[in-house]
Amino acid sequence: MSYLLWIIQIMFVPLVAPLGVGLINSLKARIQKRRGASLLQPYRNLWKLFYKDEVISRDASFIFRFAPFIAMGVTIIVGACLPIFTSTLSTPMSDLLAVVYTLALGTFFMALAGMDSGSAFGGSGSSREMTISAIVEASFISSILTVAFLSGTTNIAVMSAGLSPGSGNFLIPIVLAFAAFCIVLLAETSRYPFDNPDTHLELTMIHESMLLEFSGKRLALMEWAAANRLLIFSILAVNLFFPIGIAHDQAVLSVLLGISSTLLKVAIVYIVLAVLESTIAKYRFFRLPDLLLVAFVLNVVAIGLVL
Amino acid sequence: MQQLPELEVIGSALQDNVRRLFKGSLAIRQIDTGSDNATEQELAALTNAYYDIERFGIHFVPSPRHADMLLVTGPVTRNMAEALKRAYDATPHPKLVVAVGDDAIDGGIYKGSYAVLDGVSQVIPVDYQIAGDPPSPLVIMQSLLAILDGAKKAPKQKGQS
Amino acid sequence: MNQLYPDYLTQIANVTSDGSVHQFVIESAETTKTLRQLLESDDLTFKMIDATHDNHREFRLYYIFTDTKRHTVIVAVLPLLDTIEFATIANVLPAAGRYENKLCEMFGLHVTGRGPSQRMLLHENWPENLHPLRKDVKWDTRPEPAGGNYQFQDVSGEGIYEIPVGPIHAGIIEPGHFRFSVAGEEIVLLEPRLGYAHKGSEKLFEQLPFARQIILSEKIAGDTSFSYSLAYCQAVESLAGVLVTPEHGQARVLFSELERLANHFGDIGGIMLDAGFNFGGAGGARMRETILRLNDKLSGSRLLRGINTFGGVAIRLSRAQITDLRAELPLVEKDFEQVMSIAENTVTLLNRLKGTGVLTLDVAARFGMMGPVGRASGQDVDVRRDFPYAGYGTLPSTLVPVETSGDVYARFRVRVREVGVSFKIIDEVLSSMSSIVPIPSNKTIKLCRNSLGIGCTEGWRGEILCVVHTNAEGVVSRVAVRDPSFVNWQGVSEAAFGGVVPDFPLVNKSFGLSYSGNDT
Amino acid sequence: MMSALASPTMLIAAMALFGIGGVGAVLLRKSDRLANYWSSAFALFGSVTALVFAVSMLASGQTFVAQTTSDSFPLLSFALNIDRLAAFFLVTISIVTFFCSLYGIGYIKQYYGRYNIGYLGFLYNLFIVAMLLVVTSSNGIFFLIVWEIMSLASYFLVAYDRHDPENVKAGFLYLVMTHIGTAFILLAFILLYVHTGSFDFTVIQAAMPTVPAHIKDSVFLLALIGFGVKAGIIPLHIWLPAAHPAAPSHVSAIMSGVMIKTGIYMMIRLFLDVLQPAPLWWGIVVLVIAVASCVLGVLYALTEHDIKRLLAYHSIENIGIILLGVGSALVFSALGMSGLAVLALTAALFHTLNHAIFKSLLFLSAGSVIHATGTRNMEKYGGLIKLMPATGLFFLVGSIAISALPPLNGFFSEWLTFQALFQGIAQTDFYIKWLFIGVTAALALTSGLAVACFVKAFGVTFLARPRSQRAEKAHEASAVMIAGMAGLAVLCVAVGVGSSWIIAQLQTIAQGVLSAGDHATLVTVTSGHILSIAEGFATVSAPLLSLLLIAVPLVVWTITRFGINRSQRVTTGRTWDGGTDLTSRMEITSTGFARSIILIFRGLLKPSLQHSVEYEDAASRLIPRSRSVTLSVQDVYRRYLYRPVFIGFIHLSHWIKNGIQNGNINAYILYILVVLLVMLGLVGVW
Repeated sequence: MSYLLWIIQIMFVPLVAPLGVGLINSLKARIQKRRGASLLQPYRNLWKLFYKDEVISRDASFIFRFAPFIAMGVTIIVGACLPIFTSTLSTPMSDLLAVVYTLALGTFFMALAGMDSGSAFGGSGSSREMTISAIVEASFISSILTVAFLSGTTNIAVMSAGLSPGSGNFLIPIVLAFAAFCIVLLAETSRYPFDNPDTHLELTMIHESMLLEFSGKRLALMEWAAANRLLIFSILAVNLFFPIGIAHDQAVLSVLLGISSTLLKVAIVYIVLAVLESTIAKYRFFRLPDLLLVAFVLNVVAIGLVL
Repeated sequence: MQQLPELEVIGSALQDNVRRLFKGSLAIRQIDTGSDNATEQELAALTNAYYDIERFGIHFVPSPRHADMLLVTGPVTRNMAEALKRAYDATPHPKLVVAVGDDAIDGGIYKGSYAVLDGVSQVIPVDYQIAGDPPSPLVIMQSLLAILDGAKKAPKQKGQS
Repeated sequence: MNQLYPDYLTQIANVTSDGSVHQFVIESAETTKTLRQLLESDDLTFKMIDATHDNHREFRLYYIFTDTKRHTVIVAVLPLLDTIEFATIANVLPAAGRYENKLCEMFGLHVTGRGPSQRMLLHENWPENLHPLRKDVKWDTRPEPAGGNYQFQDVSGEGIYEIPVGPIHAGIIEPGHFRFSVAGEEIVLLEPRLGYAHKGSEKLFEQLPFARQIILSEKIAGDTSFSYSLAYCQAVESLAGVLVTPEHGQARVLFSELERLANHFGDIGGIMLDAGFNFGGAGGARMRETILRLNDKLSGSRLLRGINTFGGVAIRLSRAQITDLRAELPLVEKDFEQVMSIAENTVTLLNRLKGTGVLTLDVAARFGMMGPVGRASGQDVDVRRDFPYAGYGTLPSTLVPVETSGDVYARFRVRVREVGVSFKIIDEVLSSMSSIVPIPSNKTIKLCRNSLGIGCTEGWRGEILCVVHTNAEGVVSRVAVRDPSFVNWQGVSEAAFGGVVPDFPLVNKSFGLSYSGNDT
Repeated sequence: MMSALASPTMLIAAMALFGIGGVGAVLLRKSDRLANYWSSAFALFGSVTALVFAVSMLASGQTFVAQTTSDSFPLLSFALNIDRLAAFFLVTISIVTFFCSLYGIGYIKQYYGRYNIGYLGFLYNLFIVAMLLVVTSSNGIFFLIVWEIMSLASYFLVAYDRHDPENVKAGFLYLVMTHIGTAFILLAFILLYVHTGSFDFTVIQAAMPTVPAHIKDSVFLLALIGFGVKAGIIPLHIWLPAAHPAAPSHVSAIMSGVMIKTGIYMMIRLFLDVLQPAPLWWGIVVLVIAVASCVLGVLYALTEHDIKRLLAYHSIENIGIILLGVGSALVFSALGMSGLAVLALTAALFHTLNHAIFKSLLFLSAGSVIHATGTRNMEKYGGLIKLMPATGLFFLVGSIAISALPPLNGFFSEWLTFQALFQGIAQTDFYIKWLFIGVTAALALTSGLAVACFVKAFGVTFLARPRSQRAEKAHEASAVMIAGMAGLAVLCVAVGVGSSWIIAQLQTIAQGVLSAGDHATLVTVTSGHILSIAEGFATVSAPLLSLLLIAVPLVVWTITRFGINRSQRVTTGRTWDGGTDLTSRMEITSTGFARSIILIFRGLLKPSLQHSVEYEDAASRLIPRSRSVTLSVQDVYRRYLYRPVFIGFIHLSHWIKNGIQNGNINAYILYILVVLLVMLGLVGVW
């Protein structure tokens, strides 16, 4: 049983993530009164890319060549550390800081890969990505820290087990920290209002401009990793702050309930994202730090309230 | 939304072909090599709510690195020839090149002019053509369908023996 | 005889009049003085500088002005005898600089009195000493690629770097190159480089048979086919003395406004899309498509091609079609109002638009910016009102929307308000229109000899000029077209300066300029 | 065996080896090559000997005390006390000096014929000996003498490359600042002497209960300033970004890697050992300074495009992180939470070790780059990874380590520091809790910014295309230089993987310093090298993390390469450029990369942008002839702190005697001595 659970745990993020992207794109199309691509389109895109040749810039070094594997690998590692459907699968890898910094390692190499080909867009994309991720990191750590103090552990996989279900007193700090984490999610996954994942304007891109040079398998891995990242942050958002339905044992029924409740909750996050991205405009670049400051203040208040 | 019935028919046939040839995902990079902007407008219209080409598995991409198909419009001006060549080289195999519009096919009304090179095929190898000045979105979709119908197998990798 | 002419012409001898066009010849030495005199009159507006080359004789420069009060065109002709040099007037009239550069490049003339300029339309692959618009250069000449060098302005300073964009952009956009010099995200210099869409159309006009010239005119800027062919037809009509019936004038108004509607919808949607407001972007694209389909139903052409002919429109409009149109347009208008009421209440959108990419009135006036771009910076100009054509004689001045803030939002608002005006105009036209019978194509049209005709229309981007010259045989010897973008491009750098790079696409979209039209 | 290695003879042998190296270099100065090989070889031997000695000391758990007094100078005694803390610093110093000396063999060659190599060898060995003595001495006067030798030797090393007037200026600034520091330290020791009657640390410690609180507080502040100057805390840091870049790179590596840590050592020695018990506010002051140093340090690093200045500012940042541990330890011990104090000090010590390793690695690889390109200006680099792959790889390792990214050593010490702060939030009461919340946020911000800064530093230096002809002609470093860097890079990985074991050892040291027993153990290492804090509040396994981070990307690579579409072809081509030519001006610059962050923190950094345009025709201003833009960041310390003080001094000196400012270095030193004497007089009255 445990092996089976581990297999589900490890495969969940990479297998489900493209579906999530398909869901968001489909919903956005609906809001624009279009039918949009099928939910499975992201899988087709990836599969197609795996079967294409690659053209790599002659200016690029091994960093460019290896970054996709690191970016993808990092999301698989982190994906396996999450409280996806149960709080019983714990590894020492699930440490809050280990997760945050492992994800940062992926960003580090992705930003370097953006600069590596020497295209002006890649460079400015890296600069923007690092600007945002540099100032968002403090909020990322502290919003999860709120829950960590409540549950008495920084191991995110088992955090939910430490939260007593009926602890109404903690609702306010949790909601505040959740709000802060939502801003972190948007920033870290290059969504609105930080970045426009659909844009075809090379001058406004953040994440996409680092990918302009990639092709074939490496592009597939980079896009897959981005989808994984979105799912990772969504799972963190729903299962750390609202671990309703998550299994605390390894019984078949509770595991099934855990999986379905997570899917449902993540779907809600994606729906909200789709609506958000259809109804607001992207922010000006230099207004984004204000948003991150809001997240930071929310966190400080939340942690202060916990203790 | 008022839909054309024929669009659905063309669309689903197109989708089948995209599945057959491109694993269900056809990425198009449009390149304007000196067109008058009419064809661009019609190509851009493919993504609007009427045609919504995305639902058939076809999407436009920002970089030739990501593309399976180059849609080239315009008679290829002298000033754009080099850029077109580079875009072609930047596109990984397998790739299709389609010249869209009369001007792109052979220079159209501009044929012979000092400032153009008389069509895309003078600069890079062209696989297919879509006629019209400009071809309407529906014509473009019909032509794409005809093109993909004609393509028996996934496009071969040129230069590979 | 001088009483016939306004004050500013009384000093000038040899004025010949030809309908509403007054021509006179000026001396090379007197150029600056005479033009300065003309410019002192408030009634005159500078339009463009044009040139012709006669294989045997000389170059002639045409300084074209309009008198908005009297609805006349004033043309000062400067013959260049045994010389290719002429004095600049850009120091008096900055707007003239770009025309002078273009003429130097295309005719091989040499302008004195100011610094060198970079080539605009012919790139470094074209030999320095070959000038396509000279009569002795064949239209199909294709010289070996030359190895020239284009020097972008270099901003020195530690840490400044350049972002090159284009000519192949990431979106479905026309080809053009932008060279940004930036300090991080801040733009310290933007130098656009165009000419990628240069197809030699002006030379081609001299080559094509009469009937195909209209087709070519529709392809100067394909999104503005109708206004271009209208400008061209008007120029020819004035040369041939062809009159247009009021019904056909009305039909031309109808199609002009439909073209404006479609493109304004596209641009309004485009601005919202570039600000990342997807709902608005999709709405714009949808409404644009609706109009294009109406166009198709009315004329058989989505982009209104093949409609204009000399003397009117070449298509039939039945009563039923008109009734249908009157029923369908209000639905579009309602859709538009709904989209806009949501857009105008979306704070994040307004936040992006307001204060971004400001083009001051000072700069707009200096270069004579026109169309929605000019009007958003407080330039109160509109050919439909100032120099009426077709059936526009009755457009009241209140219907020309002018904003003063000069930012992206102002350019957005001007377009939104113009959409409203267009609906009004169309409604008015349709209410008095019963049916249209097409003008048969006239093969035997005769043009004045050694003359020039000017067509001027208000396209959706602004004023379109078409100048048609005839030779001694009464055959078209040169056609010059001037897209409003040719003028307005000068404003883009100004508006982008000091802004941040991610805002530039929005600024650029709000200008909504044509590459093909500029590069002609 | 172990006891033999741990015997004082080993230390004396190490000193002697350095001495032979130094003196021999002077004797061999006629031949550049011989002087270089001789001095470097003996520095290597000396480092190895010192390392073996210190490791054996740690392993055997011995303490070594030696004292000789002379009758003519009763206050001066040659007093050494090598406890675990001192031994730890000996280990740190000798590891760094070993690899730097190895690297130096190759690096020094560029000075052949230009400068006196014998002189360099002498100063270099003297510098190391002085550092070793600084961390082992236990007598105030003796300490000050070796401290001064260390400062002067490093001063001469900073000003060694004297053909560049910038270096001479930097040396002078360093000289002045370090002597201001020395003055404060001297004053602190004198104060202690007045109240305890001894300069000997053990005597002072024993007499501590009799020292009045305000004297202790004064000593704390004086020592904080005095040692803070050496450690480079903000705002006493101004010499550091000037002096470290000026020195030869292997010396920069030692200065940034270990010399500034002597300031940290003495703070730990005094605040957490000799002067204990300490009031709470000491810890708070240290924490505040630490926060300022780490946040501002990394922000200033972001503004730099001089690669060595950038690294120097990161030293300030990392000193801040180390002081976060020290400050937290002070706070915890004042609150009687000895377990937490041990945790915090362990974190500080671990980060000291790690910073010594990765910072010297970074300085050495920066040195190779400078050696290969002839400039410190990053805007002139680019694409170097293809021309000098080994150096590039080492700089990458250093960058990952200093950015605190797993699985390298920097991550684990920062992780441990975070744990100390988390426990500070969890276990203290209201006001202190808020302090720790703020400090945690500051550390998180710092580490985020550090990642951005090293993406910039590595990306601009090594990736894309060369931006200058010099960079195009760059060449790989010589074999010994590569060996020196490789050793440190391997250590970055090894210390990371073995962090749980090292942390366990360091915890023992920290317990020794704080005289806390085993019961105060918060860090436990369970089976499988899982590091666990506060009974499972946080757990991490370094070997597992390392294994996964290496294995999973490899598995992904294997599957994508061989599992799917094996016939895929990969070709190389031009970078997609939208159809234009890409020149070296179109790569993002160092300044450009960080500009957005600088603008976000404009309140602190005060950036400015100035346009200047020349027109072809001044009247019409139509066609510009040239444009330039100047970007800069204000130096707030010079402007608001040092300049007013300096101007005040000028006024004062004018007032005392016209012409006292004669620009002569000797005169300045004389002034400092005069000030010291005046202060001594004041102390006597006190």
